[in-house]
Amino acid sequence: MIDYYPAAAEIFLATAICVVLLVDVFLRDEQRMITYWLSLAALLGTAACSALFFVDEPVTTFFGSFVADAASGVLKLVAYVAVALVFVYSRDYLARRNLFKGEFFILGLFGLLGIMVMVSAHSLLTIYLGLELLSLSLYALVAFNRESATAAESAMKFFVLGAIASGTLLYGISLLYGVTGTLEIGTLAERLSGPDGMGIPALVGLAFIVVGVAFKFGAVPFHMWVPDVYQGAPTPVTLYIGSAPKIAAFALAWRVLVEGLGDAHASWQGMLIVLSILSLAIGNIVAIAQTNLKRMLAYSTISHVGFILMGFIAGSDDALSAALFYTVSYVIMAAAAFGMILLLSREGFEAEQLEDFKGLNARSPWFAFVMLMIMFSMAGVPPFIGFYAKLLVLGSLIDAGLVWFAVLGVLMAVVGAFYYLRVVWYMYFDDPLDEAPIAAPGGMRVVLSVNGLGLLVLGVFPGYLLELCMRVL
Amino acid sequence: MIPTILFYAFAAILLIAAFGVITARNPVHAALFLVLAFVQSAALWLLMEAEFLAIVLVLVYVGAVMVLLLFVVMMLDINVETMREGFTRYVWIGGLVALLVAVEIGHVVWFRSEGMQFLSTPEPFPADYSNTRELGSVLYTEHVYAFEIAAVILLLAIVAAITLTMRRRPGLKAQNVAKQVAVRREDRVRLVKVEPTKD
Amino acid sequence: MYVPLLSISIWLPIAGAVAVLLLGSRRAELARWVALGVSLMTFVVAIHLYIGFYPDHAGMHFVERMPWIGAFNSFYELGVDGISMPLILLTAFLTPIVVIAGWEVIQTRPAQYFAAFLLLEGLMIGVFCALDALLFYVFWEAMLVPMFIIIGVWGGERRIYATVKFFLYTFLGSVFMLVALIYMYLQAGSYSILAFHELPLGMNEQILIFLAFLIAFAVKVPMWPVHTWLPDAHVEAPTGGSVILAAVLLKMGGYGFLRFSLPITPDASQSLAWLMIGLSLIAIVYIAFVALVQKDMKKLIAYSSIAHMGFVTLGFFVIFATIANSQDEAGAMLALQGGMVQMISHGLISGALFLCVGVMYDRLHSREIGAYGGVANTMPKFAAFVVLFALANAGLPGTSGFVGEFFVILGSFHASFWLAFTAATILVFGAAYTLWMVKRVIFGEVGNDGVAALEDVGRREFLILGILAVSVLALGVWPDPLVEAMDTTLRELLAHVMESKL
Amino acid sequence: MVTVAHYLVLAAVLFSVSVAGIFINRRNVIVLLMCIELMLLAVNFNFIAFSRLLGDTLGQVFVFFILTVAAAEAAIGLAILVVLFRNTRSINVDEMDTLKG
Amino acid sequence: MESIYLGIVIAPLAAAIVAGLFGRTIGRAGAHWVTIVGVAISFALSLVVLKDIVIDGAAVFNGTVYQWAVIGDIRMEIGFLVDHLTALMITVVNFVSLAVHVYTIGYMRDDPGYQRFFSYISLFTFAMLMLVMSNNFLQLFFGWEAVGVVSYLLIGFWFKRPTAIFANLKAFLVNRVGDFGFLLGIAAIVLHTGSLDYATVFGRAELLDAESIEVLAGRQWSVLTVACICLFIGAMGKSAQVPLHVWLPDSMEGPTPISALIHAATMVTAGIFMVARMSPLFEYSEAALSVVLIIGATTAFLTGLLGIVQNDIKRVVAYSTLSQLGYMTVALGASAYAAGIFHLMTHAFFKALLFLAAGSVIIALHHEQDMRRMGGLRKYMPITYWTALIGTLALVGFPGMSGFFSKDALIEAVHASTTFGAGFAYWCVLLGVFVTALYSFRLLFLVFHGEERLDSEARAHLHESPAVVWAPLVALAVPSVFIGWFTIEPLLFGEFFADSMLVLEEHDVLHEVGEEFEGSAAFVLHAFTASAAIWLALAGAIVAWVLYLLRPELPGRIARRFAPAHRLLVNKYYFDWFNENVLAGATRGLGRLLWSVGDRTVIDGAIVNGSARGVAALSAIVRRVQSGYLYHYAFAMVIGLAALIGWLILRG
Repeated sequence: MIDYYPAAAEIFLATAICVVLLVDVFLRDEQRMITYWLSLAALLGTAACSALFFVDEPVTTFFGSFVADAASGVLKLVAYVAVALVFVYSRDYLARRNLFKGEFFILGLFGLLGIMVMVSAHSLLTIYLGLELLSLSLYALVAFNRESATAAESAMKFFVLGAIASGTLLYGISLLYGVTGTLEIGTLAERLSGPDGMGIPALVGLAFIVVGVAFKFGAVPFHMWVPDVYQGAPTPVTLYIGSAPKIAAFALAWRVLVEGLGDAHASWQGMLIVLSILSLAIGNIVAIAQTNLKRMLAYSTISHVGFILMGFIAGSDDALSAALFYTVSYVIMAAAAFGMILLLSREGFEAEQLEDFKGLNARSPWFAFVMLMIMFSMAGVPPFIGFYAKLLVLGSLIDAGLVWFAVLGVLMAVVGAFYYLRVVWYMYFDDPLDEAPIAAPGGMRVVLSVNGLGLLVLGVFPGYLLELCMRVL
Repeated sequence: MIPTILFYAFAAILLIAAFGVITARNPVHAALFLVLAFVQSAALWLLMEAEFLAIVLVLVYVGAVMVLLLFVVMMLDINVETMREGFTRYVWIGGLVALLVAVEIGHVVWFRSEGMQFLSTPEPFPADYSNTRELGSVLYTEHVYAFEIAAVILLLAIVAAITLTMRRRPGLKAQNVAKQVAVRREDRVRLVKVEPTKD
Repeated sequence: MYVPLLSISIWLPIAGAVAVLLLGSRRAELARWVALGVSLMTFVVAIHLYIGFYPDHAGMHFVERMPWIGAFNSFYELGVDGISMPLILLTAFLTPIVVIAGWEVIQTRPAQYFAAFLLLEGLMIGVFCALDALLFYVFWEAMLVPMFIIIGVWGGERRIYATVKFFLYTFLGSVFMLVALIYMYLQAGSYSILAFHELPLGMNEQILIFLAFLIAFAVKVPMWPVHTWLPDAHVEAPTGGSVILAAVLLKMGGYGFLRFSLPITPDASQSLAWLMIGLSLIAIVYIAFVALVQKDMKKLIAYSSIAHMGFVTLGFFVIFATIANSQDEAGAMLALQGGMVQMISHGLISGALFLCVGVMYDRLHSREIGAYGGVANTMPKFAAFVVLFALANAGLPGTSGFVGEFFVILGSFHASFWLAFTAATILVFGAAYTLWMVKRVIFGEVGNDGVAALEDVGRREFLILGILAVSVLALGVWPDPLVEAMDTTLRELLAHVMESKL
Repeated sequence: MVTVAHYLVLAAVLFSVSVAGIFINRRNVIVLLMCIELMLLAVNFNFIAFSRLLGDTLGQVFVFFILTVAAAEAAIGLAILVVLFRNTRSINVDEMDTLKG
Repeated sequence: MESIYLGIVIAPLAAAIVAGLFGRTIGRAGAHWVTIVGVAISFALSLVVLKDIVIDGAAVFNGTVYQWAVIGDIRMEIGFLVDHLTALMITVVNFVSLAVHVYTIGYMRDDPGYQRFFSYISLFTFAMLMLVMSNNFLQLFFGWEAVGVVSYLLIGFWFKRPTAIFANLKAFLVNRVGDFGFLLGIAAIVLHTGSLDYATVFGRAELLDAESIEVLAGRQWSVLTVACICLFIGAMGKSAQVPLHVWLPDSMEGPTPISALIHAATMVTAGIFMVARMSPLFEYSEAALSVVLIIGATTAFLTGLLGIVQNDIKRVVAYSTLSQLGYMTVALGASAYAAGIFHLMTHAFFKALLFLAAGSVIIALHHEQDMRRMGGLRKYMPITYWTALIGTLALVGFPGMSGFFSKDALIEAVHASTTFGAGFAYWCVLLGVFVTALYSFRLLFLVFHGEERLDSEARAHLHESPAVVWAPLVALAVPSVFIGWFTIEPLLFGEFFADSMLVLEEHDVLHEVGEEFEGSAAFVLHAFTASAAIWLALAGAIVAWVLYLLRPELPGRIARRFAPAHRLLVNKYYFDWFNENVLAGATRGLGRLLWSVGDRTVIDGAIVNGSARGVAALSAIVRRVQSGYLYHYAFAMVIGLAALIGWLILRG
């Protein structure tokens, strides 16, 4: 008999998506708020399911293709929060641009389901399917604004490159399958740890898989889609892509590389080091030349990925916790950063150029301060959460004896600090280019404020989140 | 002996078709090359006794997906004349990298697969073996979770495709069924008491 | 009754900053008074630190300890000793002065201005009393944020270049320290600074850790050749920013050497002392030459700061040679004390000098020496203050500026005659660049119509300059209370440093 | 004799051809979609060959799902293509360069 | 007694503070009253001390006022050492200071900075007293620098004059060069004896001599010698010895009262006092004594020559002061400390007198200082003339005047000295006598005798100065004439200084001179027979008479005849030229070089901004990789894939 309870959240969400879909079909345009609230309710329900059926010890079901454990519970909860933030921040923006359609939320929920599937996958097959579920919703979301040529262009690039990446991943999976005869992650790890489990074919499969993982993260040289998609997609979608899928990427790396291919750590460590260094360098250096904030944040993402990878490179349990902590804090920061762009946008005006933030302190001291916190947090300046994220991954690197790498990392962080500082200086030191008041609704302001303050509060009291990350992994 | 000849024949045609796909001047030709490649693949899969998948490939892929593809190609009405520009300039480097990848993988599976049975020929299945039954027996049990996800993916594909391509053209004349159904007598017919004219 | 004095002195100004921010610039007047009140209250608290301090007790005073980040075994641990207490006092003393100095001058977003300074004050005090390295680092870095804003928003023309340079320079410096701190955490299992002091480390480890610290602290001090951010930052910063920057921020570098470099890596400090001494001497001589030709008053004072801070580092690192040559701890103690006194004194004097430049800048909006001349004719009271502070800067006995230099020169004599000789050139050069500036700015015929129209210092300016003048003189005439407070701690430190960890 | 390795090499060659197709082709996005189909086909070859080698159905099940997903993918890819074409009246890869740098 | 000592220093300090901070409130009269009363109290108390110590033979006081700092086992304190030397010094200082205070009322009558001036000179008195009363090196240095600062402030008192503020900066910097050495000397002593206290240090002088220090590589020098020479460098700065003398003539830019007080009578003699005070150290170092002797002799002769060619009345007196300071230094070098101090005292009186007289002339002529526009003032300003004449006679060593005793005894002592360089010094001081007489009488003749070269307007207002001006002249004239008579015996050959100063047996030249001493009158008579000095002085006076009264056209002709020598003298041996163009110029040049090349080009330009620009340029290049073309993106991915696989295969 199959135990369905561990998968209650997924089942609930899948059902909820169908319900929302059905309800949405029968709604008139001016009733679209119902879809919005229903989607949030679906998220809440899913979260409740996850919380109710939270497990401390791993439980597998569906013939070993699904696993629920503490880490997956936490990752999913973060994903819910991220998606909820996306919905809340996006509503006003979409409504002002005639994009306020039920499909946005439905696709968003589909993507979330994909993330959940990946997080809880215990088989390479389910991982692949979850990945596709997520990717396909993202492709569609990027092209969601059908009037925008750049959106379509970026969607096309994203689609083609994503397809190549998943093809590569599949090729790797096929090789692993050929070597081990299994797709189930636990068994896979067992068979690979055998006497001659880790032959060259398996390693080549590993290389293919690393490419897939790197693509999902957006690590150099598999990062090319990131800037174009971040810039081209409608900002709510950028917000979506910039936040929740990072959890999926983490899950992918964790499930496949660590749980499945943990024994080959020495082999993929070298590859990840190269990817990480390249990501740090390219991300930080090219971000400096950007004038578009979304594009700048894309490169910033790439550099952050370099840091997240450090956790995997170091490889210990603590290091993985560090990577998890980094991922979670990055999701919170990214949500807030793109939220700020949405906040400042209004009809006919996308606040996505760096210059659009000029003089924000004169227009709204509070939100300038929120943005300041976000930027400094991303730069890794205490007492914001971004600092602890860096601290943890650097610590794990040093613990693993890779001090030189840690030094390289902090140097790159210094280079990166420049472009974050530039945002702050535009906001505080320059005069505003336009004086229009901020038009965002109150609810979004409150949520965004809480989001921003969270960076500070979690920075002053990082203990809880930290211990959570350490406990679940 | 015959399977060997068949393998090489099909494989040759498959590769030729694949080259055709990437080099064809006309996208319609490319699509047709792709159809050829799929058919050859189905044949090769039959050689490997994967009958169900071979059939599915022909039915679903060639029958549905490729038709969709061709349909779009036709619909978009592309200027074929300019399709080849810049091709030769980059072909050598593309070919080089592709060759590198192929050689790397080939090298690994052929020479570096110590302990693996890659260089063996599997025994043929007994005559009463049913590939379809085997698949059927696991698909809804062991792989029910994956199967459900696949279903969700298809649903997503439907929603996404509709979202992206369905347009309400303003000025298009269409029925509003809901309105038609919801119409009441009072909306359409007004009973007017007309005073009889008195001549 | 137990009162967490240190926590109060950290969080009171920070809470005050929040309050001032909430009041906003529309209620600027109230915001100013709140800022002043809070900073004065903090000063009162800091005075209690001095009163309750037992100079004979070697360990930490007013220790507070609470779990902070369990995962790191990191504690919210505070405490002061003879090294940090005077620095806290200095910080708390200067903040009200800075608040008063900005009273009328700051008209753009005054609430943010005062809030930034209060925030800075809390963070700086935090740096000085944190006993947990992680906590220390958090304060250390967080401090950059308000300073970045202060220079950038209320600064001069090239403020953006200056503030970004300031931020990146110091950020670059401190990240290396972070790596070193993490490394030691992994060795010691906790972030306790006192545990780091006892941590056994091999020579190579020590050298690397020392270099990491060196980069962080050298930038902050700043030492040649990583000093070039300072002139720019000073020139562009608003008066209050310059004051705090010179008076307190630079001291963090010196504090870091005493709290981290020397006790944690004594052997590396010893083997690299030649480097430190060399850089210090370069700072003293090279920078003196450079200061001499500056045309901008703030730049000149900034360069003078670098030279004076060279004495601090010289004093801290000459101890090894002094002990080695004389087996007598008096010389080393002189050098250490000299460095510390120099830090406090430089805080007062450079702060006062920057305030003086600020007074002139507020009137004529120029920092160029050439734009002035004969200021004494129209501003006699002000001129008296400038001359006093200039002389103090030149190390005149009877002012605080003399004490530290005197101790350090004395202390370095045992290390080498030529060392003391080179250090003592500051007597000539310091006087040359400072008094030459005074000559061109203060003395002479009225230089131009702008100078002719100058008004002498108002009551507010007189008050702050007067307070500083009194403290500069008091410290110069009777430094014993300060020296005594630091004595035991420094003696312990010296004993600790002289004990090899190998 | 035709061994499993023959199929694997065939798949590798097919994979390379499809990859080459993606970056040799500078004009037509539709051909890119076809190359992706080819790539998935190559993967399918691998799975089927291994499935045959190992004598279990897992590989074939995987292929089954890949086919499903590929169909969905093709649908969405074509939808994006249509959106792109409607916006720019072009599906030239060369002209998709407004986002760069 | 201790409260009296405190009172001596605090009275002028309090007066200075009151006059300085509340000058506007108490008014001009208030300012001069409060400061005069302050100094008067101090003077009265110092007389009490003098009587107490010298006449009553009270014990030497050596006590601490307060503890300044303790570091290690080095105690740094503020305290007083009151012995005979101190008692004499404070009396002289207070006396001259009081006279100058009174004189200032007249001299500065119309000056807007009246209160400030009184505050300064009172503060100076305080600083000078602290210096001489110190019982330790720290306080000595305090006073040392403090008098320097007040001197700085006073030279630049008329801060509108470019020359004045140039001169005060120069004075301070040159003094700082001396202080630089002084501080090193103190450092050497403190570090090697562990104490700042005179008594302790002196007690360990011999030990100090035994210790060695390596100043130049491979050369072991006695710490004592190094310390003494360093200390003497300080004295060279303060007492304006060659080559650090350049500031003193320029310091005449200050008001005349302070030229008298600071730059003649007190501050400049601090160096002399200091060396005398350190006699227990210097005595053990032959080398140091030689240095002192040679520097002093050079100063005495060379600077005296310069006085001949000066036309500014105050500058002539200033060069005279330089020369006389050289004399005192020579005495110190010859171990005749008492003679040095004796000359210091007499010089304080007559030189202050000369300055004040010059000042009297200057105010009478409305701040005209050029002697070429004076002449024949005798009949207009009789009191000034007579007092100036007394001063001049005392200066040139007219038998029986105070200067005669001190100078003659000094020359005798040098003659008797065997210290290396004594022969050279002897000839220098001897020839110096001639030079002294020449410039002194030149001044006298040019100003008070001969034809009147005044402009008519000045002559119209010409009259004798008011009583506040001439009274101090008279007050100073009295000791200038007589003090030598009474003091030479106890000071030089008696037990006046008791243990204040130490002279080793083999250096005790004064003892030798003293053996022939049979009372003041005999000393006067003896001078005519045994000493060449008095004839040389006479010759100088005659030459001056011939050149400046009899044949006034001669000097110009001589100058043309010996043009190179004249140019050398007019340009003051090119010291100023060297300092301003070579030293200061090179310093500024090096500063500009270091700044523009070192800081701005290399560190900031190449490294700091260079790396920033480098990153920006790299950024601009690397971003082109993101070409926007899908096939490039795909290509990058495939290359990455191929590289990863290749790496794995090659690795094994």
